[in-house]
Amino acid sequence: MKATLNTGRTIHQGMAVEHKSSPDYTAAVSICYMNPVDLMDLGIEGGARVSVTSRAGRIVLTTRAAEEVNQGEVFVPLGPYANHLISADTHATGMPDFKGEPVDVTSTHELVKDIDSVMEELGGVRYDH
Amino acid sequence: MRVILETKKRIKPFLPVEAESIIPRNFLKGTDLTVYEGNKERALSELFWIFVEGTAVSPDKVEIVLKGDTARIKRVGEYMDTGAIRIVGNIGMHCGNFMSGGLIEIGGNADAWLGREMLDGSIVCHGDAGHYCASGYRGEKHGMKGGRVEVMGNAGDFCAEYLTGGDVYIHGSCGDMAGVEMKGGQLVIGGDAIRPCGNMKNGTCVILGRVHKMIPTFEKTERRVLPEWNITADVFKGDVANRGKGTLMIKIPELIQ
Amino acid sequence: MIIKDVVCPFCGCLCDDLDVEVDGQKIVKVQNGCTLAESTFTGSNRLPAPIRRTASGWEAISYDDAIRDAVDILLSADRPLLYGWSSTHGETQSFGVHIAELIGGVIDNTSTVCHGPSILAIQEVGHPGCTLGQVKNRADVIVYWGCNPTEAHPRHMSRYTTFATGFFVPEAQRGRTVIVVDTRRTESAEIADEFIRIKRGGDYEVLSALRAIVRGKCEVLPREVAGVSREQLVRIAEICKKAKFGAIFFGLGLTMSAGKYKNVRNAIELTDELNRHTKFTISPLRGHANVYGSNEVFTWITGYPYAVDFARGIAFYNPGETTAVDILRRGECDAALIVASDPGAHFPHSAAAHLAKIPTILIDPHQTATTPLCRLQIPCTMAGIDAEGTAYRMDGVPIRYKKIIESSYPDDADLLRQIHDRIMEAKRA
Amino acid sequence: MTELLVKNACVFDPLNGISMEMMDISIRDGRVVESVSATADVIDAHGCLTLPGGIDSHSHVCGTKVNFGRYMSPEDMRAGRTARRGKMHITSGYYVPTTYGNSYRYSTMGYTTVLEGAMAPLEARHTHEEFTATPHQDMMANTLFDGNWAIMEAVQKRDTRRAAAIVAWMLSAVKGYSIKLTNPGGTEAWGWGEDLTSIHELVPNFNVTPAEIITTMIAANELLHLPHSVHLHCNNLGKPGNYETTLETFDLVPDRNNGRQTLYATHVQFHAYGGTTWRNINSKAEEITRSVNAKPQIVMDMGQIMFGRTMTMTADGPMEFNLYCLHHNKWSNHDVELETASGIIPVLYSKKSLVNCVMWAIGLELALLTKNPYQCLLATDNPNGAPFVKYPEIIGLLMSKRYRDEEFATLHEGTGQRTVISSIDREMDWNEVAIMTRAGQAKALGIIPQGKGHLGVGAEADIAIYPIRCRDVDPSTEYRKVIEGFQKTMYTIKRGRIIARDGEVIVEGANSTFWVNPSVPEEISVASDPEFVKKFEEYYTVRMGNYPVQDVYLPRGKCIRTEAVL
Repeated sequence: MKATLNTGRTIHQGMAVEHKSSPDYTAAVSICYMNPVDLMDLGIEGGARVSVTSRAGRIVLTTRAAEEVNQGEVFVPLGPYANHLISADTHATGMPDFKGEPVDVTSTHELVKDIDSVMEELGGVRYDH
Repeated sequence: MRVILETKKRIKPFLPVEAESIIPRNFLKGTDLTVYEGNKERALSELFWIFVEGTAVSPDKVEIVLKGDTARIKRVGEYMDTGAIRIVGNIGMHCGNFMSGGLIEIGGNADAWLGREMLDGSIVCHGDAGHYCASGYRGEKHGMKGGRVEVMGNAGDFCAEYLTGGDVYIHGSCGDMAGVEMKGGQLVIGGDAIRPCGNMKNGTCVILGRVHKMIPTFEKTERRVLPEWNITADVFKGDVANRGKGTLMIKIPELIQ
Repeated sequence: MIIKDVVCPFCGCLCDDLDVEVDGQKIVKVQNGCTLAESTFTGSNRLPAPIRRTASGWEAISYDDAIRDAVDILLSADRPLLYGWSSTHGETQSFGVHIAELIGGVIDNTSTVCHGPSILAIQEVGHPGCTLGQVKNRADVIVYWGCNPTEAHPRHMSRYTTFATGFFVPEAQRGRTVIVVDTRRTESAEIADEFIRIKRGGDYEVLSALRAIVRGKCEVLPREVAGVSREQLVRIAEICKKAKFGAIFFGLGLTMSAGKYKNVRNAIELTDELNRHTKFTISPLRGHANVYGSNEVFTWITGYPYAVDFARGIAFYNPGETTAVDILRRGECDAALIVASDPGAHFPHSAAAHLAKIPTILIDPHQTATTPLCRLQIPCTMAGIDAEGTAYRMDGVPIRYKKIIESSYPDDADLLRQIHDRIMEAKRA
Repeated sequence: MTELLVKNACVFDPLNGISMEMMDISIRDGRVVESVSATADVIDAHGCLTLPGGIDSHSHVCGTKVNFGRYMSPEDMRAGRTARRGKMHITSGYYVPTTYGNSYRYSTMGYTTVLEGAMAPLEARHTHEEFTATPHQDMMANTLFDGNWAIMEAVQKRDTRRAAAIVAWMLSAVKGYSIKLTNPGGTEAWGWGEDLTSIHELVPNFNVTPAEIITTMIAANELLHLPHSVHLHCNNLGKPGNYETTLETFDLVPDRNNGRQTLYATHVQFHAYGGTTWRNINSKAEEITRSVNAKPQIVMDMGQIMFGRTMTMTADGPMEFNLYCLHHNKWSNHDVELETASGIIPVLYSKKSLVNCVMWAIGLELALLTKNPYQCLLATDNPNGAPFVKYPEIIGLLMSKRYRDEEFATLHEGTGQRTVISSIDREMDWNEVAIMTRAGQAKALGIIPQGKGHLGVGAEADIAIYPIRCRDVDPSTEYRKVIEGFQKTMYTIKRGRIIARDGEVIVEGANSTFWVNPSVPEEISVASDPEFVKKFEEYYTVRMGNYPVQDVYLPRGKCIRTEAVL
């Protein structure tokens, strides 16, 4: 399904933002809020996983039904998962298109990666003490 | 006199180079010039093979040719007042800033801020131009004041922002908000445009292609034949959100709301 | 022991009325704060000691070694990037600027991916604003445009606007009309008297339309603008013109959508226009607690609020060219110093990935999404918890963070002072 | 112990009656002394003009409003950029320079003490952060009370003691120096987008008039024995016909202090307009100076404008909005809850504009028509009238009729009928210039006891040596030499330390901040007054406990204690 990606702050993301290695944070920022109708179109229910692809990258997220999200849009909280999909082009303004990135959403059985694995994809090395 | 500058291989090719010293006038006194690579000052000869053909008595007789990997070389032709610069390939940001005379010809693409705050002279870019082509500087009230910028390909967003005087001709399409804050001069777009001329105060913009997302605060005044472009165009005044007296002419019938 | 009037170091509201109960080095209870404040003060996963990346993984190292490494990395760089600065205090920020000045680096702060576009707009048309108390005491019309305070600034409405009682607005809610403008029906929209739902990317057009209406040019407009009916726009314009004191607050909905700073500029010019009819102000809802402080400090030292490039010795500024995301995307920088922020989590990954390719130093109290990307992390105190210092509220009011617990961590200002001084020595030699 | 001997100085020291005397100046540990030992460092002034360090009694250089002027002006930052050099940090900006830029330029011009013209108490911490970041000038802050709710309530109750107690608490809390009233009452009215047009008009909701605020604050100021007088930016700034308001205001002022004026009226040029519209605006400098010449209790500063681009910034919010409607340039506004307002707009003063030409003439007329130079000080309300780097040109204009005529000839032809400048022959001498830039400013600010503004034994060794041989230079014809001379000192000495030489700053700074702590009897102190505390907690958005500026913000603070007699 073609959709427009919107990102932003949420209370849960904010609460967990100082606890980045905690499962709460991963849970809070790896959600893909979608309009129930769109979920139906994909033949899945909230809680099922989707693979979201943009010109910048691809990531697996857990869906959650949200009436307030427009059909044809998906909302992903600010964080490393959303940013896997955001292009770094800033139109020479310094600010990337955090709102309005075109994406393709498909249902998947793949698991949601933990943050360290996501960062390792970028060439990082996980630190676990 | 012909000065050929061919880039040498660099250890850190990703570093931007600032080369405002590359203007015809400077080469009258020789090639003992410096440029900046990142935060280090380098002799021109550290970064370029330099070939000089013939001599010149006045700067207008100096032609500079740039070859090689020039895409990250910024500010070439800044404050240039006469003579010619020919770039074979792509050129970095701020090419021809504050230019007041002479000619810059770019064979490939130009990065952002091509001809920023230009005063006179002309720039021809055979490829595409980046964002803020022929624009102004942050916080400054006036953009390009004179001269001519011609781009054979497309231009990015905010093309001719704050255009105050002179001519900008984009043969291809423009990105978002071409001619935004325009206060004078003429902008011609051969292809399509998105949300052109927002907050326009004055000047003229002609669009020969289609307009996507027309800004709602333009007042349609008439439908006129423009022999100059042999098209019939809808003529708008605006931006009325801003006491604007600008003229926006869009070829019909392809106006798309 | 209960410490009164504690300043919360989470968001730009900088609430300074918290009561925090501490037991020695532990924070037991936080009162008056929102849920975000609570989790901030009880923040876990502090990095215990400096760590360095090796071929096989990570090793713990001494602060001395860490600082020596940092100095070596910064001194040998041709285009170092110094980024972050919003989650710490002013002293740290000014040491940061002086280091950048010394080594010919580029220094940028988190407004670059937050309200940087608002700054660009202000640089074009100025900023008719005020302190938050002016709104609390006077405003009878409140507009929230492209922001969701309920989730991002939870106490904004209760302290300063909708639910706050003020000198001239004794009956909070009944005394104020609230307008919410957004592309989706957020929680904030639920409490609005008027909700304007705009088609994504249509803010600029709607703002232009409102300006035209306020100028009496309604007839020019089409029946509908970006999904909003002309009737509703006229109604909104009337409410604003009839206000005794109107206040617009806007957020990332304007700065991050297509058009970026031009959206904000249009909102500011609408405010200018409204001031010809009544009193109106506009203010960005700044995200990080002290991001505005980083703008202030950068400005009085360099003249520019963010994105300052010292490569040529003098200060050069050009967002889009000297901004962190652009420099990383182009792979320009060959070293990075990240302080008090988490680009690993908040930058597009195609940009953040470059941090893993170059020697990146991270100075931050917590293990973050940037930790895996860096070569070296030096843990420090957290301003407002185990360190005191100056922070600037979203409206420019400077408030002093309190140190509410003792810790064994060094203040990030001290770490940067040491780095600064050793670079000075090296330069003299 | 550090000692310095300045030899062969041609000294003007008006406060000690010294005028063009060749002498040596002995300095020990930062102060002027009778003599120094043979081991003292020596510098030779070669008979050049030697003055006490310059003092600016009204300049906007630090704080929220100034920094916002920088913040919104990247185009100005492109001007006057310098790289890090020796002890000098980078600088940017011409009319709103960075903190270092301001300090270095003042230093190389021989200025060593500056009063920040306007500090909003709620944002005082910011001003002090920039004071501390200022290397070389001793700083002090005018503290804004023009729209202060508690003050207006006290005024309304005719309770001068209460007003004094509030001022005392505020000044000590925010480490301020003096009382500043900017468009008194008008800044509160601006909270509703309105302004006051007369000093007898009521402030909305507060039932007091500007006249009442001014007279009460003058009384309170003298009750508290503050070193400086009330510092007033009159109502109706920049409006044609406003000279009447200014004269009315001057008539309110009693003579209450033997040591200094009772009212400091700032940038009076902006308050001396005749006419009814911009079309028929004209100079009323004669009327204004007639009043001032008859009132020793009043001191003013010129508020001179000079042609070119600059930035206007003031707490006078409504005035800036009017200016915006006129110029359509970028406009910033910043109201401060319960206290004051502010606005910022860039302007271009042009010789093509008749209004601007009239303004230019008025400033000079004020200075030249004021008999006693102690009553009209040299200032541009930096950067409002012009950046302070223009002071040398203003000195040139004051000292040379020929220079004035040459400038006048280049102005809008209408200027003659609107002004009297071309008919004034007076040429200031070196001594008068020394008064208008040092002695008078020190006296007006009340900092002579701090050793400022003179070079007598015990004075702070703040000294400016200019490359001008005043014996051989005739200012009225060789004004170019005068201007160049005043632009760069040979030496600027601060507390006995050479901080600048030939236009280069050569040391890191160690300035001080002067602030006043007036003590009032416990029974009237507001700190513990339940009503004051209750209102504070209810209507401010910061807790009263977090409001006062902590001592850490004044690492080199100098507290002046005063005793209130109530």
